[in-house]
This record gives sequence, C-alpha cells and structure tokens, in this order.
Amino acid sequence: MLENLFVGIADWLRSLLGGLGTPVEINEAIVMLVKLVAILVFILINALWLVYMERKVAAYMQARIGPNRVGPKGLLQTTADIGKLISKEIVIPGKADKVVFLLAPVLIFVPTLMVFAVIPFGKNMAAIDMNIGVFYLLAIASLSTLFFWMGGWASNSKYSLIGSMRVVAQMVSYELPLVLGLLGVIMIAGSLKMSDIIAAQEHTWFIFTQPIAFLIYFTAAVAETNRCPFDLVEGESEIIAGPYTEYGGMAFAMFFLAEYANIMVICAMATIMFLGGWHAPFGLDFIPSWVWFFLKMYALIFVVMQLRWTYPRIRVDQLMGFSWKVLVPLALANIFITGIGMKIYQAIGW
Amino acid sequence: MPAISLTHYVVLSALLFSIGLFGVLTKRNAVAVLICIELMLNAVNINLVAFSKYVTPTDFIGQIFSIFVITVAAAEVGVGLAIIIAIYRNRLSVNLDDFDWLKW
Amino acid sequence: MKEKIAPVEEIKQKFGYIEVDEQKAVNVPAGKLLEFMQALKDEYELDFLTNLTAVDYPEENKFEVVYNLTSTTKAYGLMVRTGVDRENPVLPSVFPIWGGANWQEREVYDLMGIVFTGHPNLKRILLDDKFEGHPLRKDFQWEGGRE
Amino acid sequence: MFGQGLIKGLQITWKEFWAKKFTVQYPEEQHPVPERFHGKFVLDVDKCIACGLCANACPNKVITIEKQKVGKKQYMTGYIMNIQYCLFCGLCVESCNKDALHYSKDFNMNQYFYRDIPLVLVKREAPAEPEEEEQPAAKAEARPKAKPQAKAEKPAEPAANSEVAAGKVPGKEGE
Amino acid sequence: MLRTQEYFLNFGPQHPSTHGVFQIILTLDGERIVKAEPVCGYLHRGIEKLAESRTYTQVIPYTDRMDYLAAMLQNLGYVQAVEKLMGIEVPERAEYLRIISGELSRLASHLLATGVYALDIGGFTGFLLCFRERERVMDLLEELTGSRMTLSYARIGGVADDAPEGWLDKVKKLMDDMPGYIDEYNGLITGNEIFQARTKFVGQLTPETAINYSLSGPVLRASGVNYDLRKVRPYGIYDRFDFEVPLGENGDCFDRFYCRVREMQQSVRIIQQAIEQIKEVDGPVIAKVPKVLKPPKSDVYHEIESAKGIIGYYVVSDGSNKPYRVHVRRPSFINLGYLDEMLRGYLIADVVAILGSIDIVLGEVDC
Amino acid sequence: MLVEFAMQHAWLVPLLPALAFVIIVFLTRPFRKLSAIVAVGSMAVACFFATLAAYGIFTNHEYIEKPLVYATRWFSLGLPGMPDLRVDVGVQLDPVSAMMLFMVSFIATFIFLYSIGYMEGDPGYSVFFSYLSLFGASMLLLVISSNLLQMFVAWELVGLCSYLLIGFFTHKISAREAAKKAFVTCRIADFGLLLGLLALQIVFGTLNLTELAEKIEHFEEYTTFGMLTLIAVLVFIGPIGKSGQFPLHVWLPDAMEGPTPVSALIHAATMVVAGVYLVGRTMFLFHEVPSAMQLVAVTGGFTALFAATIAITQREIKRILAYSTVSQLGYMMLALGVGSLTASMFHLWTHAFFKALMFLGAGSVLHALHHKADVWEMGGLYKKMPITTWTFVIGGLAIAGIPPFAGFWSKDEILVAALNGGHYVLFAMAAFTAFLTAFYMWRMIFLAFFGEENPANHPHESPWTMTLPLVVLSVGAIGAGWLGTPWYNIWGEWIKFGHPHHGPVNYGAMLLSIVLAAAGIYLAYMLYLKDAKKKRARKMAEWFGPVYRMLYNKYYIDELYLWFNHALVDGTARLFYLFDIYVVDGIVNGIGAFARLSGDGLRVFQSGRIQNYVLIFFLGVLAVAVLMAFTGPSAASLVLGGVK
Amino acid sequence: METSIYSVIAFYGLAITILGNATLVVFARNIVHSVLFLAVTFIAMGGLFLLLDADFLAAVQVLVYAGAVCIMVVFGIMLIQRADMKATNQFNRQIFAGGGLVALVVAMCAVFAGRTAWTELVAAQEVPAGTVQFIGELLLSKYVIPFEVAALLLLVALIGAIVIARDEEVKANAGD
Repeated sequence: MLENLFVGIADWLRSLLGGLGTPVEINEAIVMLVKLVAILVFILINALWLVYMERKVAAYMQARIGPNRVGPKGLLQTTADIGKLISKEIVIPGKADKVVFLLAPVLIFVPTLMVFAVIPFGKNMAAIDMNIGVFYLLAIASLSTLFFWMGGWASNSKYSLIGSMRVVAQMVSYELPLVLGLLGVIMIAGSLKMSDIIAAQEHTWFIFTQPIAFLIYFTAAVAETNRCPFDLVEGESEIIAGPYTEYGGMAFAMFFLAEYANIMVICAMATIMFLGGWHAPFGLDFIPSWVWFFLKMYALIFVVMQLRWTYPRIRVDQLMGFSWKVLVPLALANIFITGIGMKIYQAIGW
Repeated sequence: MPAISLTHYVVLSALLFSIGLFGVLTKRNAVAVLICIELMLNAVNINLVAFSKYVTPTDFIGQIFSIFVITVAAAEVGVGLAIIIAIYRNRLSVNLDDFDWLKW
Repeated sequence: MKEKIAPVEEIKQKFGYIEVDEQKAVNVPAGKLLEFMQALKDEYELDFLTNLTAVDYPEENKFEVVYNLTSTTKAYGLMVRTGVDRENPVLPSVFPIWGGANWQEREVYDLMGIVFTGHPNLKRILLDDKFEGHPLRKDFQWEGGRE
Repeated sequence: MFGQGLIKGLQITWKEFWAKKFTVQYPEEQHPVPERFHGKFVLDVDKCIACGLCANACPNKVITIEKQKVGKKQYMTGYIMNIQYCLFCGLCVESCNKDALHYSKDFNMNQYFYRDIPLVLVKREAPAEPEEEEQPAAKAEARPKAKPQAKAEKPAEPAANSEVAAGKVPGKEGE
Repeated sequence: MLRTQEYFLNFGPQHPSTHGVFQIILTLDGERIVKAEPVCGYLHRGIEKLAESRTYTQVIPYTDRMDYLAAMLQNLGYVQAVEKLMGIEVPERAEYLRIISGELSRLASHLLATGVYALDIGGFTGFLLCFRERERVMDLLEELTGSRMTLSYARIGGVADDAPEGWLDKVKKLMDDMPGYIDEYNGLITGNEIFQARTKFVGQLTPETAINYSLSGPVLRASGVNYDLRKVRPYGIYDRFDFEVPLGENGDCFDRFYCRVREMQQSVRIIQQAIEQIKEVDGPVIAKVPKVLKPPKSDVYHEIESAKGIIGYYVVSDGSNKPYRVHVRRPSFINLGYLDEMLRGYLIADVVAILGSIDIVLGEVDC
Repeated sequence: MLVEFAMQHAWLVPLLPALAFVIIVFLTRPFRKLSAIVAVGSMAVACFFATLAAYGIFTNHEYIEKPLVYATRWFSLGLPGMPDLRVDVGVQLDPVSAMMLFMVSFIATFIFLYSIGYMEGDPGYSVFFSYLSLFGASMLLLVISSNLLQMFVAWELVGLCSYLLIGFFTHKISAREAAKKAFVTCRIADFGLLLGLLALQIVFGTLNLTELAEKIEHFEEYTTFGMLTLIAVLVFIGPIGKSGQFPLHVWLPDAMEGPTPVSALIHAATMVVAGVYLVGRTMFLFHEVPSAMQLVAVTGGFTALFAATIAITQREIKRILAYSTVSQLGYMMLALGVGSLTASMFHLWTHAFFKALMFLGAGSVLHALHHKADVWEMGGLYKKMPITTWTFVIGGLAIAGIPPFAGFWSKDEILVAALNGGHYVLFAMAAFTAFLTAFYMWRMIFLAFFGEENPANHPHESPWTMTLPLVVLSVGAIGAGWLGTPWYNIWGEWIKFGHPHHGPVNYGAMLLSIVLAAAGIYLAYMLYLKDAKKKRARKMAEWFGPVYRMLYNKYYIDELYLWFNHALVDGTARLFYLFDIYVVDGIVNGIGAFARLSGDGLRVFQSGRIQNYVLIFFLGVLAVAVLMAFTGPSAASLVLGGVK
Repeated sequence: METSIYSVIAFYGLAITILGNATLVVFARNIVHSVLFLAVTFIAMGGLFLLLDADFLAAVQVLVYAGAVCIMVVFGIMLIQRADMKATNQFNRQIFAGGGLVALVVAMCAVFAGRTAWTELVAAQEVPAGTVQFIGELLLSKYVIPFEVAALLLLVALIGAIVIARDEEVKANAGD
C-alpha cells in the first residue's frame, strides 16, 4: 500500500478528473502539472532540509551541536534564514549588468528542476520516463554552467570574474569524466532509459560491476556541483564567494539552494545508475521502493557532506590536472575494459 | 489553421540563415561573427532535420548529417576562438576591421 | 642572561674609526656605515639583521639609527649605532647587504623620516601615503587624540 | 599508498561525528568563571580613600576621580571609569593600597546607548556643610549606582579618608 | 594556462584569509601572480609612540595588543628587556611561571595557526578542532591571569600572581592530553594528500634567502636553519629544559606548517618539565622592585623567541620614569617583507597558502 | 717484428690522431682532461709507430734506395681531356718521409703535452685538442702521401687547421683577422699549386710520386721544356705561400695571434716546412729545370736575409721568432735551390727542434707574464724561470750556429752546399743572414731573460707539462745536429737526392760561420746587456732612423698589399657593382615593376577585410543561383566550369 | 501530417523565439547579451528538433550548442574582455551593403520556396519512435567512417585550439 502511495494518488487524481468529463489531454496536462508542482515543492523542501542537515553534520563533526534554537533541535533554522534573506534587499552593484545579474539566480533553478522530471523516485514514479533519459539529464545539467557564469559575470567584480572563469573551466572539464563514467553503465544496460537501467540492476548493482566507474562518476559529480574538495568556485578563503560575491538576500539564497538541489540530482543519479535505484537490497522489499531510493540517496548525500567537512580544497591547476590527467584516462580505460568484458561475457554466453 | 508543413521549416530556415548572414557581414566583433556563423549552421540543421523527417523519415540521413554539422560547428568554434584569442593577444583587438593584414 | 657579543675589541682594532662604548655597542660614522657593515657580514658572519630602528635626540640635533646584528652560525650579536644629522637625515641603505632591511628601513622612514638612499622601494608602510610628518619624532604634534 | 591520508581523515571526522560535543548552551549553561577573572570593576567605597593611585597606574587614563573640598576635607563625589578605553590589565587593582578596587565575575558590560558605557562606580553629591567628624557622612546622600551594602555600614571611613586623600588629581592627557 | 591581460586584484583589506585587516594588491595574469604589493598599517595604533608617554610598567598592557595570540611572550620580551636595563634578578618561581605561561601562549598561538591554516586551505573541521583545544589552553590562562588573550601577566621583576591552587595539575592534565590531539590534527590535516598537494613545494625558501631577509621563527626553521633563540642563546631559564628544535627540509608551506605542529609537541615537553621542576621551587613571584622604576640612562636590546619568530625590544632610557623610546622588532612584520618575491608566479590559491604559512598577526605587523 | 708491422701499417700514424679528433668531437668534448689525454695519448702512440717505421727504414738499405709504397685506387673516372683519370691513395715510406714522420709526431707529442698546461683554464680546451689532433693527422697524412693529389688534400686540411688554430681565440679581433689573412694568403698560393698539379696530371697522366719521378726523367716524351718550367714555377707558388717565402710571407708573423703551442707546432716546426718538404719531394721536377732551381734558391736566399733584417727591429717576442722562422725557411729553400736536399732536410730537422723549443719557451714566458709580449718590458727572467731561460739559451745558441749545437751543423751544411754549388752571392747573403740571426736572437734573449728585472712583472716557473717538453726539445736542439757532422755525415747517407756527395770538410766556412755567430752575439751583448740603459741601442736606432722605421714596419709590405687590395680589387668590384645595379637589376626590376603595376590595378578589390570578401562571395553565389534558377543547371555549370 | 493544434502552436512559438532571439543576437550592443540570446536560440532550436521527432538530436543540440559552444564563446569573451562591455558588438561600415545583400538572399529564397512544389517530395511515412537506436546503429555501421573522421576532426580541433591559444609559459618560481 505504501509502495504505491504516490502512484495511487496520481491514479486517484486521474479518475477524479475523468469523472469531471474534461478532455483527456487537459486531464493529462493537469496531472502532469500536479506532478511537477509536487516535485517542485518536494525539491524545495528537500533543499531546505539539506541546508539544515549540512549544518548539523558539519557541527557534529566539529564537536559542536549546530543550529538548535529555532524550532525543535533547530529544525526551522533554514526557514528562518530564508525568511531573513527574503526580507533583505538585493543590492545590485553599480556597474553590474542588471538584467543578467537578476536573471541568473532565477534561471539557476531551471535546469535542476527540469532534470527532476526524469528521475524515478520509486517504482513507476518518474514524471516522464524518457527514452533518452540519461542523455537528457546530462544535456540539461550542462546548461547550469551558463547560469553560474551569468551570475559571476554580471556582478562585474574581479572575484566574481575569477569565480566564473573557474566555474566554466571546472564544469566543462568535469562533464567529460562524468559522462564517460556513466558510459560504462549505459553500455552494460544497453539503454539510455532510466527505468531500463534500474531494471538491469535487479540482481546486481552496477557499483559492483562498475566500481571504478562509480568512483569516477562520484568524483566528477562532486566537482560538477562545486562541492568540497572541488569547491574552488566559491573557495571562500581565496575568492570570497566566487560568482556569488556580490549577491545578497534571496538572490544568494537561490544559488545556495540550487547547490543543494544539485547535490540531490547527482546523488539520485548515482543511486539510479549504480546503487540499483529503488531496488531493495537483500530482498527487503516490504519497505516501499521510494523509501529505499531516498535512503540510498541520503546516504550518498551524507558522504558528500562528510567529504566537504573533512577535506581541504584543491588548487585550480590540480583540479584541471586531476580531470584531464587522471579521471578522463581512467574513464576511457574503464570503458575499454567494460567493452572487452562484455564481449567475453557474450562469448562465454552465461 | 494549416498544419505545419515542410515549407514552414524551409522558410524558417531561410530567415534564420539570412539573419546569420547579416550578422556575419556586418558585425565588427570577431566573436559576434563567429556566433552568427553558428546561427547559419543551425539554419542548415533545421533544413536537414526537416527534410529528413518529411522526405526520408526512416533513413535518418538528415539527422546524421546534422550531427556531423554540429560536430564541425563545435570544432570550428573551438579553433576560431583560439585564433581570435591569439590575435587578441597580439593586437589587443577583436575588431575585424583591424584585421586587414591580408592586404599588402 | 648571558649576552654573547661579537669580538668587539678585534673589530675595533681592525676598524679604527669606530667607537665602542661600555655596553660593547659600536658607534660608526655614517659615512663609513656601508663599508663597515659589509665587513661585519663578510668577516664576522653577522648574517642576520634582527633589528633596525632609530631614536630621535632633538637636543643633540641627531637621529641615531640602531642596527642589531646577530650571527646564525656563531650565536653572538652586535649592536651598531650611527648618528644622522637631524636637518638632513640621509643614510645609505643596508638593503644590499641584508634583505631584511627592506621593510624595517621603510618603517623607520615612515615613522622617523630618515631617508635611506639606495633602498628599492622607500615609501610609507604603516601610515597612509598622504600622512604628513613622522610621528616618532619627539617634536611631532598631533591633534585629535582622546580628550 | 595514495589515499591513505584521505581515508584517515574520513575516519577522524566519522569518529568526531559521534564524539562528545563541546558546545556550552550559553544562557542556560555557563562556563565557571575563574577566581581571577577580569570582569566588571567593583569599588568598595568605604575602603576607598580617593588617593588616585589607581588613576595614576592606569595606562590608558580610564579612571576619573572627582573630588570636592568640603571645608578642609576632600570628599569624593565621583569615581567614573570610561570602560570603553579599559585594557583590563589589572594595574589599577594591583596599585590599590586599601584593597578597595576589585574585579567582579560579571563580564556583561554591554549597553544600549553609548552614553551609558562609562562605568560609574560612585556618583554622589558632596554634603553641603562640612560636617563634624564621626558623622555618618554620605548615608543620606543619593548614591544612584553605588552598591547598597556599601553605604549601609562603616560610616566612619569616608571621613577618615578625606584626610588621606591628598593624592594627585588625575593628570590630564598631556600629549 | 591561458593568459589574459594583467589586471589588479585587491586582496583584502576585508578578505577572509588575510588574518585581519591586511591588503595585498595583486597583479594577476589569469590566476597567476605577476606582482604582489603588500599594504599594511590598517591596524596601526602607534604603540611605540604611546609607550613614550607611559611609565615602564604601564607599557606592559600595550605589548599584549601586538601579538594578542601569544600575549605572554610579548610581555616577557618587554619585561626582560627592562630587567636587563635595570639589572633586576627575577625569583626562581616567577621564572618557571613565565616559562609555563609563555609556552602555553605559544601553544595557543600555534594551535590557532594550525587551525587557521587548515581553514585557509579549505578544511573547516581542522580549524574548529584546533580551537577546541585552544579553548582549554585559554581557560587555563584565564584561570592564571584573569584574561584569556591579553594577559598582562608579566611584571617587571616577576609575574603578577602566583599560580592558583590546583592549576598546575590542570596544566599537567592538558599536557597529557595534547599528544593525542596533535595526532588527530596530523591525521586530519597533515596527512591529508590534498593538503600536502596544496602545500608541498609551494613558496619554497632557501636557507640563504631566509637568513638574508631576517625571517625568523618557524618560517626560518622550516628552511632548515637551526636558529631558535631558546637553544642558541637561552634566555630566562630555557637552558634547564630538554627539547628539540624542529626543522624543515624544503622550506615550503608544508614544512612551515608542520614545524609549528612539532613545536607544539616540544612546548608540551617543556611545560611538563617545568611543572616537574617548579614543585621544588617556592618563594616570591616578584622581586623587590621600587614603586617608581627609574632605570639608568642607557639603552638595551633584548630578543626572545616568540611564537611567530624573534621578538626584540629596544628600550632607551633617559633616566626618567618613562621610557625615552621603545621599539619592537615584530617577527610578523619582518617575515612579511619577503612576501612579494615569494608570491610571484603562484596562483591565487597559493597566496592564501603562503600567507597562512607565514602565520602573521596583524596586531603585530601594524603595531 | 713490431718494426715490420709499423712499416706495413704506416697509415696508422695519421689515422690515430684522426681517431682522436673524432673521439674528442663526438664523445669527450664535455670532459676536458679526458680530451687532452686522448689527444696526447693518440699522438704518443702515433709517435711510437712513426719511430718504429723510421727505424725500419733507416736500418734497411733497400728502402733508402727505393721507397716503400702501399697504395690503393682512390677513384678513377673518365673525363674529357683526361680519359683515364686514376688517382691512387697510399703511403710512401722513404727516408725523407720517415724522417718527417718521426719528427712531426715527436714534436707534436711534446707540444700536445705542453698544451695541457698552457691551455689550462681556456673554455675551448677540448676543442683546442680536437683541432690539434686534426692538424696532427693532416700533417702526417701530408708527409706520408704517395700521391700529389692526396698530399694536396692534406695540404689544404693543414691549412684549414692552421686557420682554425690561429683564430682560436675568437674573442680577439686580431686573431680572427690573422686567421683570415693566413687563410686567404695561403689560398692564393694554393691556387698556383693546384694549377701546377693539374698541369702535371694533364701532361703526365699521373700524380703518383714514384711514377712522376720516372716519367719526368724522360719529360721530352710528354711535353716541352717551357711547359715543364711553367709547371715547376706553378708548383713552387704553393710552397711560397705555405712556407712564407718572400712575397707571401705576410701571414706568418700575424699567425702568432694563435696560442703559442700552435705557433710552435704549426708555424715553426711542421706546417710551414710543408712547402720545403713539397719542393723536396718534387725535387725530381725541379732538378730537370735549372731556372726553377735558380728561382727557388734566390727566393730562399732573399727571404732569409729580408726576414732577418725585419727581425732585428721587432719588439714582440713571438714576432721576432716568427720572422726568424721565415728567415730559416728561406735558408732551407736556399739549400734546395742550390740542389742539396740533404742540407735542406737537415736544417729542417734541426730547425724543428730548436724553433719549437724557442716558441715553447716564449709561450712559457708569455704564460708567466700573462701575455705581455714586448721584450723591452721583460728582463731578468732567468731568476724566476730558470728552466725556461736555460733551454731558451740552448735554442738561441743552436739557431745562432754555435758548435756543437744542432743549428751549427745544418747551417754549415747549407753554407757549404751554396759554396760548393758556386753560388757565391747566395753564400754571402746566407752568411750575413747568419750574423743577423745571431744578433737578433741574442738581442731578444738578453732583453728578455737577462738584464734588469722589470718590477711590474711577477713571473713564475711553468708547470711540468710545459717544462718537460722544453727540456726534451733542448736535448734535441743540442744533439739533433750530430747526425750530420761534416766528418761523419750519416744523414747524407740516408737522405739524399741522387747520389751522396762527400766534399772535403770545409773548415774555412765552418770558422766563418762560428765567427759570424759569435760576432752577432757579441754585438747583441754590447748593445743590450752590457749597456744597461740601452743608450747605444737607441742611438743606433736614431742613426738609422728611416731604415729602422722601414724595418720596424716590415718594409711596408702589408700596407702595400692593402693599397693594392683597395685600389685594384675594390675598383674592379665597383665597376661590377655598377653593372649589377643598372643592368642586371634594371632587367629584374623592370619585370617586377610590370607585375606591381598590374597588381596595383587589381588591388582595389583586395580590402583585406574578410567581411568584404564574404559580401562579394555571396553576391557571386546569388548570381550563380539566379543564373541557375532562370536558365537551368547547364548554364550555371558552364559558368562554373563544371562537367556536364 | 501534423494535425495537433499543440504542435502548430509550438511551432509558431518556437519559430518566433528563434527568429526573435537570432535578431537580438545580431542587434544586441553587448556581446555577452548576444551570446545569451544565442543560447536561448539554441535551446529553442532543441525544441524545434523535438517537434521534428528528433529527440536525440534535440538533446545533442542542447548539450553541444547550449552547453558547450556557448560556454566556449563565453570563455573566449572573458579572455578578451574590455572595460566597456556595452559597446562591444557594433556594426561595421558595410551595414547597408550587407543589408541589401541579405534582402536579396531573402527574396531569392522566397522565390525559390514559392516556386518549389514541396508537397511532391513528402513521403508518406512516420518517423519511428526512439531514434537513438537507429542513429546509433547507422553511425556505427553505414556511417562509421565519417563518424571516425568526425572524432578525428574533434581531436585535431582540440589540439589545434590548444596550440593556437597557448602562450609561452610565464617564468615562474612555481614548480607546477
């Protein structure tokens, strides 16, 4: 029952609308709209929660207890922060490119939200199960670079400029190992469709068949989201806050939240591609599939956070070198080995 | 309202191509010329895909061709920008009117 | 507290123009400063310029620039003083001998107003470039403090 | 092998994640304040003889002692510390021969208005008439900020100190 | 790395990793530094001028305000200079208390330097863990002196107060715990490959350069120059303790950082020995000195090994009760003198790494 | 057995230094000491082989009569005019070449050794040794050649090495100029030699020495006497240049800019005598042409006197030695000219020892005085540099012709040969030259080594690598002449042209030469040592003012050449220059101008702006499209040139 | 063939977006704005491809054009930035000549488009769903050589761009 909670709600909505006698297309459109709004709300709440979680995790690792005043155990801290930030003025620097400056924080959420359209949170729980799902996701995700850059560029500040240079260089260079890391999985699954990939992991998760690919993907993904140890886009000890230096108030909060939404995307993606998606391990399928999905996703998010609060930041030349000299060759080797392995597998014909 | 036919796409493509051509002919900034060339290439892609859909829907030749076009476009932008940057470093200008060394 | 001081007597014998006082500190005429310092570094391994500062003596109409040298190999030190005319406070820079004089001479220039010729970048370091006067001089007057 | 340090770091943060937290929830819990804490100043007015040693010892000219001559005797009408300039070095407390000036453990000296910042330890009117000796001097006087227990007992002291209070008037800022 | 036109970047004065109000005007080519012009003086308070209108004792609190992270060492240098000027013998117990509090100050300063360096490189957790221990050190100092940072504990002729009851045991306990903590920092910060990649072979200083530019403290010793005043010219009673001087090999940022970490271990050793020895010493903690100090007309220069390097006091007396001139050789100030040459050719991120490894405190730089 | 091996493999002797050259250049150049060791070692081994070979030759009489030739075909081709051109390459061992082989390798070994000390600290140390090795190889190849063309190749190689070594101190302008001068002067001479060789080849069809010797004996079968005379004169031009005979001697003094070992080796002992050697080798040719012999004799005699007079006034130590060399070379030529190969070769042999010795001694002095060359600024060196001084004195005695030193015997031999040949004028010139030689040599010795010490100098004795060769060579300078005393002339048994002739011992000539030498030395002593202030010398110079100046300026021959060069060569060149500018360039420029004018017309369309081109391009595209649209594809392809 | 009203609306919407943004690309004063408009054009083009049943191509369009080409251009602009970005994208002197030519081109295209009988060309088939598989198979079988050549081209362009844009290393004391 719990398993089909969300699917059931959608069906119920359809039947309700069907009872109203409106045309099917409009019904579908309404259902789609509801789905998207639900995802939107879900993402935003999750982002808020993740901010809180990050602060708590950080605090616990640093021998302190973190937010604890607003709400029980400080749960409403982020909400309060958002309230504060909303009430603040967004200061537009004098020489900024005003339109672009204001557009960037708005647009930064767009690719993230669009990506969520194809992510299956549970059995039959994708808004759209697209034929080229993975590819779509990568294509859309690559857009966010531009929006980061817009923010940094439009601020017309040197720190922002350096930050946007770094953002562009970093995200472009890490996209390659990211895609190459996923290729191994796609080769084995033989499909770009998310549901196919998850179905292919019913018995063995790809993390076991593709461990190197997982590491490559995870590293590159952490870098894609500008998280520590690859957070030199906003490396606060060097360039203040990179592209966000001149942003304040809600505009800054948008960037901030988008970062957490992006973490969710990469962790969800890793869950889908490597951790078997919503498949339950050890046959524990009495727990609903979406619970499993979120469990895996949050475990990964925790790892991302722990990485951030453990490691120092690497330098920009090391960052580039790491991508081009380590990850990309490794990923290519992995693809090669995967191809050979598949051939052998087919030849043996297990 | 008439259904969308091949003509629509051809006209759209022609208009886009013309806009791109206008940019190529009249922009002073080398980077602007480069991106206008991209517009022209996109116009070509529209044609290719539209013909592919309407004329040979099962062969995908047009689509494959436009994939190659995109590839070439990406390469072209990369090399073009590199050249522009190299020129800029020597001349501190990206103004095409300044680039008249072809003239002796 | 045992003070280890460089062989002053020997130095005195070698360089007739210096004066040694009871603290075994050395007074050098400004004209011979660079030559003497170079000799100290080369021959007595006083390779470490710990301190460089100046004192204002308006009654005697002079600034006294004080150099404290130590040796990283011999573990002894030496204080060298030299007097500068207060009206025309110009002294050769010891930057070519000890790079450590770089900022210290700038500081002395900034606060005491002694000009070190030959310094590569002699400009104010602690105070604002537009500041007038040199505050560590005894006759410096400044309005705007508390009360 | 490369990566050992990385894994070791993760182990440490993981361990710390579960370790005891050091946070002290301030208003509810408090660190014990040590005996010698340099907090807010307290003046035992009855012990004070307004000698001015503390004002002299102060490197930053924080202490202002106001005295008024009542008849033949000096009478301290005010002991004000411009606490915003205080270095909390403790030289004034050390210099006090009569053990009148103390630190308290109260560290909260913030004020809403700037004009409230000076720490007024004594502020009182001088008696109108030169009173006879042994008269409880300032008992009736308005002492708005002084500690109540200070004025309650020891009536004899203020009279006595007026003879001794010959120390220099706090020097002006010379430079 | 692609080249751009050279442009300026104001690194500071309001910047998270300049350790205070310090400014570096960077001339950049892409992210590479072509020229760096340090600008200091934002915290200049004229302490040397102020000292001329204070009595000898009254100068002590001002010395606190220079290197406020290791205030006791600043006090110590000054009072020892004045004692040298006047020829005052300091009681034994006071000497031990000076050593203990001084080394605790050094510990606090190095803990901060270690933690902040981790923060500079980007690791926040190391920073807070170091602060956790620094808090304990400062609690101890507070218990001893009443203040946490600006101690004003030393007095001419001794120290302000004897140690309170049970304090030495608390110090001993902390000292027993310290090695474990230091291991934790080494695991979290020092041993981290990313940290090493960021700091090794960055900002290398040859021993010759370091000596020539009068650099001191861990910056000098990281270049392999064995020059620690506590060993070379022991002042106070440092000759009674057995400790080593940690030296670096490459003179790079990592060595400077790691020198501090190892110096903490040596400080712990010194404090442990001092606690053992102080038990046998009893007596006053301050010598008999006149109320009004009037040193003979003379001048003196005295230098000690502070946490940041060699701090030296040049005191001139004209026979009155106020010093005629006080000059402080501030290690942070002089260590910064070579910054420009050190930074050239490195990236912006290395600016932070190099500046952090020099471990400056702006109160001292600007005086 | 070893001797036989050495004789059969005499080609090893030049090969070893050549190998050393290759090794130094390609392998050991970065290692200075190793380079030196390789060079000296290879030369020492070569010397060893040469000694064995010479021993073999001189102990087997058959070889003295008939040369030992090992030859192989170098190349053969048919040319118009020379239908079957065959050139052999090989070694020819006979007493002359064996003597030379031994002498060259022996002296070279010690000079190499000397160079180790002398060149210490020079940045081009290894390069120097590689050049030296190459020189040694070339010189030995020259000596051992069985073929004149092969010899010519070696001759040119020697010239090249001389050029490289004179200009070795490339940082000195004078050295570079001197090298150029030497090279150009020698090339002028070599041109004559080459012409001569060509004529020989054309006329006799071979250049092999043995074959030529046979054929020239019967030259009437091939050519006329006039032609033979011409050939002889042409061939003699080469030695004039190389051996510094009168008109082309100018390069030799200037060549002293090179390092002193080079001067000693090349410009005193070995290379410069190559000319003498060549004439000696081709004696069969000159023998047939008396007028050519006359020319040789007169040239030699005149050069000897002429150079000696110049040497009197020179001040630089190496320059004096250089002119003395020229003078002594003239002696050798003179001896050849009067027909005595024996005397010539004997003087060559002794001269090599004492002149090398003196050059090395001079080098030692220069080394000690940091290249202060003026003899007037020296003085009293004997106190500080005993070995150098006394070996130098031995050299001076030898060259002056004081018995029993080597020079006496050989010079006496020449004088006797001239007298016996009936050339009385030449004899007188030679005798006067002997007097002058003694005078200027001892002038130099007295000035440089004795007398008052110059306080500005701080001389010191040279290292053993430099003094050892001095000592060894001084032994040679004493004893080398004992091979050919008039009483027992074993030299004449070995080295001879035709039959050895034993005249009676001419005591008169012997006495005359001793007296002349002693008089020269005494005059020098009076003028330069006895008279401490050298007043008399100065007065003499004033007295002979114009003569002195002329001598001091070497008869203005260099200036003459310069003027000649300036007037004639430059004048002709100016003419050609004008022709080039107005006629040749005029044609070329005319063609260019046509192209440029037509280009100017078309240039209007070339704005350089790419967008302009795009515009024009698209206009064209449009035109073609319109054409296609309204006329069909065929017309368009007509325009575009496409295939229908 | 397309009968759905949505597709008509979508086509016109996308066409207007494309043309409008393309015009803005050409007429924007600030080169940065030009590039941003270009990105919008590209994304809309992706939509147009979706409309043309080329979903893979649409993703490629967004990935390559919007995600890579635009970024590259943007990076290039950063390297050649100027103080007055507002006047970085101006017209040159041949604006009228160019305009005239473009008008001619448009006219010619209009004539041709009008004269051609497009409907005769149109095939009566639908595009099969899931184009990826077909394109993939074609690329790796029939068109494998052009595919490889394209890969080579990209490699050459990559290396070429690096070689052209690279500068001499700055003399630095950094050891990287």
